[in-house]
Amino acid sequence: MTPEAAIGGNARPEVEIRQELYRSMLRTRRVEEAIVDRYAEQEMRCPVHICIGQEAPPTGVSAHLQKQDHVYSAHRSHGHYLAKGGDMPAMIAEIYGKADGCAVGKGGSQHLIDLDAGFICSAPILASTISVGVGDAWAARRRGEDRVIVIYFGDGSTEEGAFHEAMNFAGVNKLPVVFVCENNLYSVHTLLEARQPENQTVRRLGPPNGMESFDGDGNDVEEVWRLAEYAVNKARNGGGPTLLEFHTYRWMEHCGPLDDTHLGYRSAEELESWKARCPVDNYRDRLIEDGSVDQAWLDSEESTLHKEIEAAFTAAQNGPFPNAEELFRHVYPE
Amino acid sequence: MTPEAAIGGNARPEVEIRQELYRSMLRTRRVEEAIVDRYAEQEMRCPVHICIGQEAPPTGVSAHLQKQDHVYSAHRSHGHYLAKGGDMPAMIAEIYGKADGCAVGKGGSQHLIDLDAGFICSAPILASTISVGVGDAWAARRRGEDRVIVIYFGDGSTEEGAFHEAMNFAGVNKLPVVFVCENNLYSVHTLLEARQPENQTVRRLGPPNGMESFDGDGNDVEEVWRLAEYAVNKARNGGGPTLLEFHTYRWMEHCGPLDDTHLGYRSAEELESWKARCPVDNYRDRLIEDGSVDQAWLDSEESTLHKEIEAAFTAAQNGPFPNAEELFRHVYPE
Amino acid sequence: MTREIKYYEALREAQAQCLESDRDVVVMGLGVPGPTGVFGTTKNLVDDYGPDRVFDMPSSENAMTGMLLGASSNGMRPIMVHMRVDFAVLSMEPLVNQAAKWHYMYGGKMRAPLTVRMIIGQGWGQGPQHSQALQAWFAHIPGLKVIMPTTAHDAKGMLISAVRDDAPVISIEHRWLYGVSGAVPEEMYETPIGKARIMRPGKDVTIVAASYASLLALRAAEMLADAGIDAEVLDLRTITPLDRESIVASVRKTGRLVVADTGTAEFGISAEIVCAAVEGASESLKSAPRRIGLPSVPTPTSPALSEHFYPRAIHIAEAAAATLGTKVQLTEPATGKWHDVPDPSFTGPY
Amino acid sequence: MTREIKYYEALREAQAQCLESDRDVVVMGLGVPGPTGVFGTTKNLVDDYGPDRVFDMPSSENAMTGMLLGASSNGMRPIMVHMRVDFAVLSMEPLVNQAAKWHYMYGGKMRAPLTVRMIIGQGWGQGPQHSQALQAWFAHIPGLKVIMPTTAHDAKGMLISAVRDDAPVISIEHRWLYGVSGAVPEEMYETPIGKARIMRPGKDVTIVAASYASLLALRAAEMLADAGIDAEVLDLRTITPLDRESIVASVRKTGRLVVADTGTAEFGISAEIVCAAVEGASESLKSAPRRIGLPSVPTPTSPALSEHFYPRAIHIAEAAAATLGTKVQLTEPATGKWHDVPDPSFTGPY
Ligand SMILES: Cc1ncc(C[n+]2csc(CCOP(=O)(O)OP(=O)(O)O)c2C)c(N)n1
Ligand SMILES: Cc1ncc(C[n+]2csc(CCOP(=O)(O)OP(=O)(O)O)c2C)c(N)n1
Ligand SMILES: [Mg+2]
Ligand SMILES: [Mg+2]
Repeated sequence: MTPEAAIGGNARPEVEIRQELYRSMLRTRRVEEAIVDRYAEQEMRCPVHICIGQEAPPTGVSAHLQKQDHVYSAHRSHGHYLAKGGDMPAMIAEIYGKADGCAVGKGGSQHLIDLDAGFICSAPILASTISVGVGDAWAARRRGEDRVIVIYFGDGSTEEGAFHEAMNFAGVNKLPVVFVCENNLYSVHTLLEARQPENQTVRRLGPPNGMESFDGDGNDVEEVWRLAEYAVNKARNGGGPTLLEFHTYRWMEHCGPLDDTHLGYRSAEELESWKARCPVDNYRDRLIEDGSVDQAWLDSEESTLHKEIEAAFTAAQNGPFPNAEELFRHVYPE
Repeated sequence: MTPEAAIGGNARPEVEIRQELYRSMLRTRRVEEAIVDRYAEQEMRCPVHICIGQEAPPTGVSAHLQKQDHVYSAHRSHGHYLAKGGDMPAMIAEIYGKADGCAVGKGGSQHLIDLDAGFICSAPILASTISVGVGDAWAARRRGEDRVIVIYFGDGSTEEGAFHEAMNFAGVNKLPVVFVCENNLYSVHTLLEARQPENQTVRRLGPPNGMESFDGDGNDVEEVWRLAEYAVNKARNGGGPTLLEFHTYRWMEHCGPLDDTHLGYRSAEELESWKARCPVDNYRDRLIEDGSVDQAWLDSEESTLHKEIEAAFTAAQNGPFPNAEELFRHVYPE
Repeated sequence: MTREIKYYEALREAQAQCLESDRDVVVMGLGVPGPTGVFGTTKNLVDDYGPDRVFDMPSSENAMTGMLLGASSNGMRPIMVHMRVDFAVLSMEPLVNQAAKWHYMYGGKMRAPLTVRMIIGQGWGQGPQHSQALQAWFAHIPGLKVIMPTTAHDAKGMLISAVRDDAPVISIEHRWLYGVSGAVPEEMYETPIGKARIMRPGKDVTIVAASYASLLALRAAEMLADAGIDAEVLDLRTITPLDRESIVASVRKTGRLVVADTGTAEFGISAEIVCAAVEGASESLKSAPRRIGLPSVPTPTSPALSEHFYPRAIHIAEAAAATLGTKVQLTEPATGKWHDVPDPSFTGPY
Repeated sequence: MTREIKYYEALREAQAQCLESDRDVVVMGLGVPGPTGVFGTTKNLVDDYGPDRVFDMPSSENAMTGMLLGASSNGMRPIMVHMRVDFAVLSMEPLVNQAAKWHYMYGGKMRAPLTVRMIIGQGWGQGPQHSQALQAWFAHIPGLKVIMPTTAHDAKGMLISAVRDDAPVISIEHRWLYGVSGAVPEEMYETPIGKARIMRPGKDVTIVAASYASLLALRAAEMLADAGIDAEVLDLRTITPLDRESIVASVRKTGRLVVADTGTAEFGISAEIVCAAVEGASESLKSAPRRIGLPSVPTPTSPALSEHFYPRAIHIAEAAAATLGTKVQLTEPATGKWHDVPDPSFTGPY
C-alpha cells in the first residue's frame, strides 16, 4: 500500500488506537500546559521549547514504534519524549534540575533521555542529532539488531549542511530510518520563505538523497498515523529510509511559556487560525462524533492525567538537587 | 533559447571561437604536461592536482566570461586559472615556491590567485570556496557591480554540507552564479556509487536549491560552450544561478604526475576508453575535418606555446626564493 | 556630563554608526532583523538600514560565514552575529582554514575585513551546549584577531575598530555584561585593538582578566582592598594580538599574578598569560601565578551544579591573597538565592 | 629479540588486532579501504575484515562523525581516520558539542567509545591548509582524551587503549613519525592513556615534548650531551588527561624546563605545560621555562619559507642551554639540501 493510497482512502485505526492517539496527544498537551503555568515561578531554571500545537506528529509516529525502536530529537523534544513512552516524572525532575532527573539534572529540558523507553537523546544544536540517529541505524544493521530509528527535526534544521550529509548517507546505505520534519513555518521568528527556495516543501529533499518522501497535515493525527505506518514498516522490512514532512504550527513563543504575537513577526490571526485547527480538540470532537469516546471516558482521562502530572511536579519540586560532587562525575566514563 | 535546444540543435561557435577554444585547451594540456615531465626533478615541492583530460569545462565556460567576471576553484585548479587568463609564469613560479609566484610562494599549486584576470582563488578544502564565491556574487549585487561568478568543484565536493548550504543561499537569493561541477567519477580512489545515491547525477541538486540544472559531455568543449552560454547569460541578465554538471575524466593520479592504474581502483581499459575521448585531440580532428584549422596553424600554435612554456619554467627555476623575512609578512594586513 | 548606556546598547550604537558611515557595512545573523534583535544589540537596525543590509540567514553557519568572507574580500565590511559561540563551532572551517589565512596564503593579495560577533554566557540552565567560551580556540589561530571588551565604552569603540580592521576579527561578548552601564560618548570612536588597560591600579598583586572576568576581578579587588591588599586589575580587552608588554609591566610592578578567564582554565587563554609573565618577568615574580577559570567539566544545567562550576569574585580574591602568602579575612557581599542570573531582577528563560 | 616495525605499521597492526578481537570495531575514513590505505596505516585491512567493517565515506566529515558517534553509543567501537586534521575542522560540532559531552550531559547514561585518528604533518609544500596541528583545541575541551604517541611501540599500544576506552579519544599522529622504526611486540597490548614517559633521563634540564617534537627533543638531548649538558626528555604521549605529576617531578629534579610542540606556540599546549610546572614546582624552577613551537604565522608553502617556520632539534637544544644560562657550543648534524622532507630518501608529493 502506498501512502498516497493510505491517505486517499480513509483507512482509520481501530477504536482502541484512536483512543490511544488521543490519550497520548492529550498527555503531552497537559504536561506542556503545566510547565507553561508554573514556569513563572522561576523554579524551572533552564530554557524550555514548548510543543503545544505540535502534538500530532510524535503521537502518530510513535503509535507504530516498538520499545526497541529508537527516537532522536532536537530542542523541541518534550512531545517526542513523552510519545515514545519517556518517563514523565524524570523529565519534569530534569527540567527542575533535580537529582531524579533523567540526566541527573545535568542536561535540563534540552537533553532528555530515557534509554529504557527507546528515547535516546535530544540536543539543542540544530541538525546535530540527525547524523547520530543515522549512525544508530547503521549500527543496528551491522549488529543484526532489529529496530527502526525515528529522527525528529524542525524545518530550520534542514538548512544545516549536516542534515544533507546525514540524509545522503542514510539514502546511499538504505538504512532503517524515518526522518520526521515538523514544519511549523518558522525558525525562531523567521519565516520559511526567507530561508529556503520559494514554493517548495522540505519534502523535496528526499529524492535527491535517494529516499522517498511525503508530506501531510501535521495537525491530523490519523494522517500522521497513516504516513508513519508506511514509513516505519518500510524501514522495518529493509526498504530503507523515508522523509516525512508534517505541516504544523507552534502556539507559544519559540523558547519559553508565553504567547508572543506582540512581537509582530506573526499575527494573532495566524495563530488563531491554527488554534482553530487544534490537533487535540479537533480529534476529540471527531472521536465523540464517531462514537469512539464519550464524555465519561474523556473526563476520566483528564482526571487520571491531572493526578499523574500533579504528582510528578510535586515530586520534582520536593526532590533533592544533585550534590556538589556530582559536578565532577561523568566527565569520563568509569 | 533553452540549453536543451542548444544541445539538441547543432549551433556551433564561429570559427575564431573554435580556434580559441582549441588554443585554450591545448595550452592547459601542454602546461600540465610540462609539470608532469619535470615533477620528478623534485623542484616543485608542493602537491599538484593535474587536470589532464578535464580541459574542456573551464575552456568552454571561460569563453563566455569577461575580465570582470570572477572564478573560484578548489584543488584541481590549474585549468580554471589558465582558462580565465591567469598569468601562467606566475603560476609556474608559485608551484616552484618562488618570490615571483602569484602568491609570493606562500600558497603553491593549491592557492592560485590572479585578481587582474578575475581568477579569485583556489583552495584545497573540499567545497570551501563555494560559499566564498556565493558571497562574491552577493556583494556584486549589493554594490551594483556587474559580474558573473563561476564556481568550479568536483563531484566529491557535493557531499559536503557546506555545498548544500551555499547552493540554497544562492538559489533563495537568485544570485548571479554558475556552479560548475566537473564530475570525473572519482573522489581520490572512490567511485561515485559508494558515495551518492545510485543512478543519480550531481545535476539533481539544482532544483531542490531553487535553481535550474543541466548536465552534458564534459569532454566536448562545444557542448560545454553551449550550456555555459545559457547559464552565464542568465546569470548576467538577473536570471539567477544555474548548476552545470560535466561528465569528464582525470587521466593522471589524483595528486601528482603519474599514471596510477597499477593501484587497481580503476582499470587501464577504463582510462584508455576515456583517453580515446580526449577533449583536445578529438576537437583538433574535428576542426581539421570541418576546415576550421589546418596543420600549419596547429604547428604554429604548438611552437608558440612551447616557447611560452619553456620561458615560464626557465624563469621560475631561475627566479629567487622569497627571503626569510617574508615568512612574517601578511599575517595581518597593514 | 557623559552619557551612560548599557553594554548592549553600546554594541547596537556601534553597529548603527558603522552602517550609517559606510555603505559597505552589513549585519547578518540568525535573528538579527527580528523583533528581539539578538538580545537588543541589533534591534530595529533593519528599520533604519533596510533588509538588504540588516538581514537574517538560513541556519547554515558554515556557508554563511564563507559567504560573508567572499563578500568581505569584494568590498564589503560585514558583521556576522552568533547568539551563542556553540553555533559558531559549525563555522570553524571557513573561519580558521580560510578567513584567518586569507591575507597570508595569497601573498597579501586578499583581505577579509570580516567581524564575527559571538556571544558567550552562563546561567539559567544554558547547559553544556549553550554556554561554552571558546576564546582559546580563536586565539590559537594565526591571522585572527580576538577581542573581548569588558566595558560599554570599549564594546562600542572596539567593535568600530573591528569593523574598520582589514583582518578578520572575532568579538567575544559575555551576556552578563549586556546589562551593565557605562559612560559612552555619542560620537563614533575607535578603541584600539591590541592594547590592554589598567582598570584599577594597584601595587600588591596583578589580576589579569578579560570580559566578564574583568568585572569579577574588579569586585575581587574591592574585597582585597577591604583586607588591606592593593590589587591591580589589567583588563586585556584584546586576546590576540596579546598585549604582552602591559602584562609584563604590571607583573614587574607587583611581582604577583592571578589570571581570571570565563573559559575552561586547562589549555585556555589563562595559560598563555601566565607564560607571558613567566617569559617576560620571571625575575620579578615573587610567587607562582595562579589561574581562575572553569574546571575541566562540561557545563552542568542544574543551578545546584552550575553554582559550583562558575568561579565568583571571592575565588579570584582568595587566589590573589594566596599569591601574597598572607592569611586574610575576605568577605563576599551577600548574593541572591540563585547564582545563575546576572542580577536578581532577571527572569528566565534566555 | 624484539621485532622492529615502522610507526605506520604499528598503527595498522593495532587496528588489525582490534578488528580481529572485537566484532564491534570498524574503521572508516576517506581512503581507508583504498589502495594506498591512508599512508599505509589501513592498507589491505579491507581484504581481511571486509567492506562492512573497513570502509570509505562520502566527503561529509561533519555527519560521518555524528554517524560514528551514534554507532558508538549503540554498541560499536569505531575508528575514524582523517588524512589531515584540517579536514576534521569540519567535524568540530559533533566532536566538541556532542561526543565530548555525551557521557556527562546525559547524566552518565550515554557513552561514546569513538576513536578519531587525525594526521598532522609538515613539509613538501603542504601549506596553510594541509599542515595545521590543532592538539590545543581538543585538549581544551573537557570530556575528550587526546593522545600523541611518539614511538611505534606507543602508537600501537595507545591506539589499542583508545579503542577500548569508553571516552572519545582523539589520536594525533605526525606524518614524519610514520617511517620511524621501533621495537613493537607482536601480541596485543595496551599502553595506558594519561601517563608520560621519560625517554631519556637527565639531571640538568627537562625537555617536555610530544609526538614528532619528542624525537627532536631526543636529538637535542644528544647535541646537549656533546656539550656536557644532561637533559631529561619527557615524552607526554597523552595531552589530556595531562600527566602533571610527571612534569612536576621532572622539573623538581632538574629545575629547568623547555617545552617543545609541533603546533603554534601561542595559546598552544606548551603554555599549559609551562603552567603545570609553574603551578606545581615553582619553588624548584631555577630559570624561566622556555617554549619551542611554531611562530604565529600560517604555514607557508615554499620550502624557502617553511625552512624558517619549523623549529629543528638545534632550536630546542639552544633553548635548553639558555635555561642553564651557560654559553655552550652546539653542533647541528649536517642536514640535506631541503628541510621539507623527513629524510632525504623522500620523494614528493604526499
Ligand atoms: C546550529 C544552531 N544554530 C542556531 C541555533 C539557534 N536556534 C535554536 S532553535 C532555532 C530554530 C529552529 O527552527 P526549527 O528547526 O524549524 O525548529 P522549531 O523551533 O521551529 O521547532 C534556532 C535557529 C541552534 N540551536 N543551533
Ligand atoms: C574537507 C576535505 N576533505 C577531504 C579532503 C581530501 N581530498 C582532497 S581532493 C579529494 C577528492 C575530491 O574529489 P572531487 O571533488 O570529485 O575532485 P577531483 O579530485 O575528482 O577533481 C579529497 C577527498 C579535502 N581536501 N578536504
Ligand atoms: Mg520550525
Ligand atoms: Mg571527482
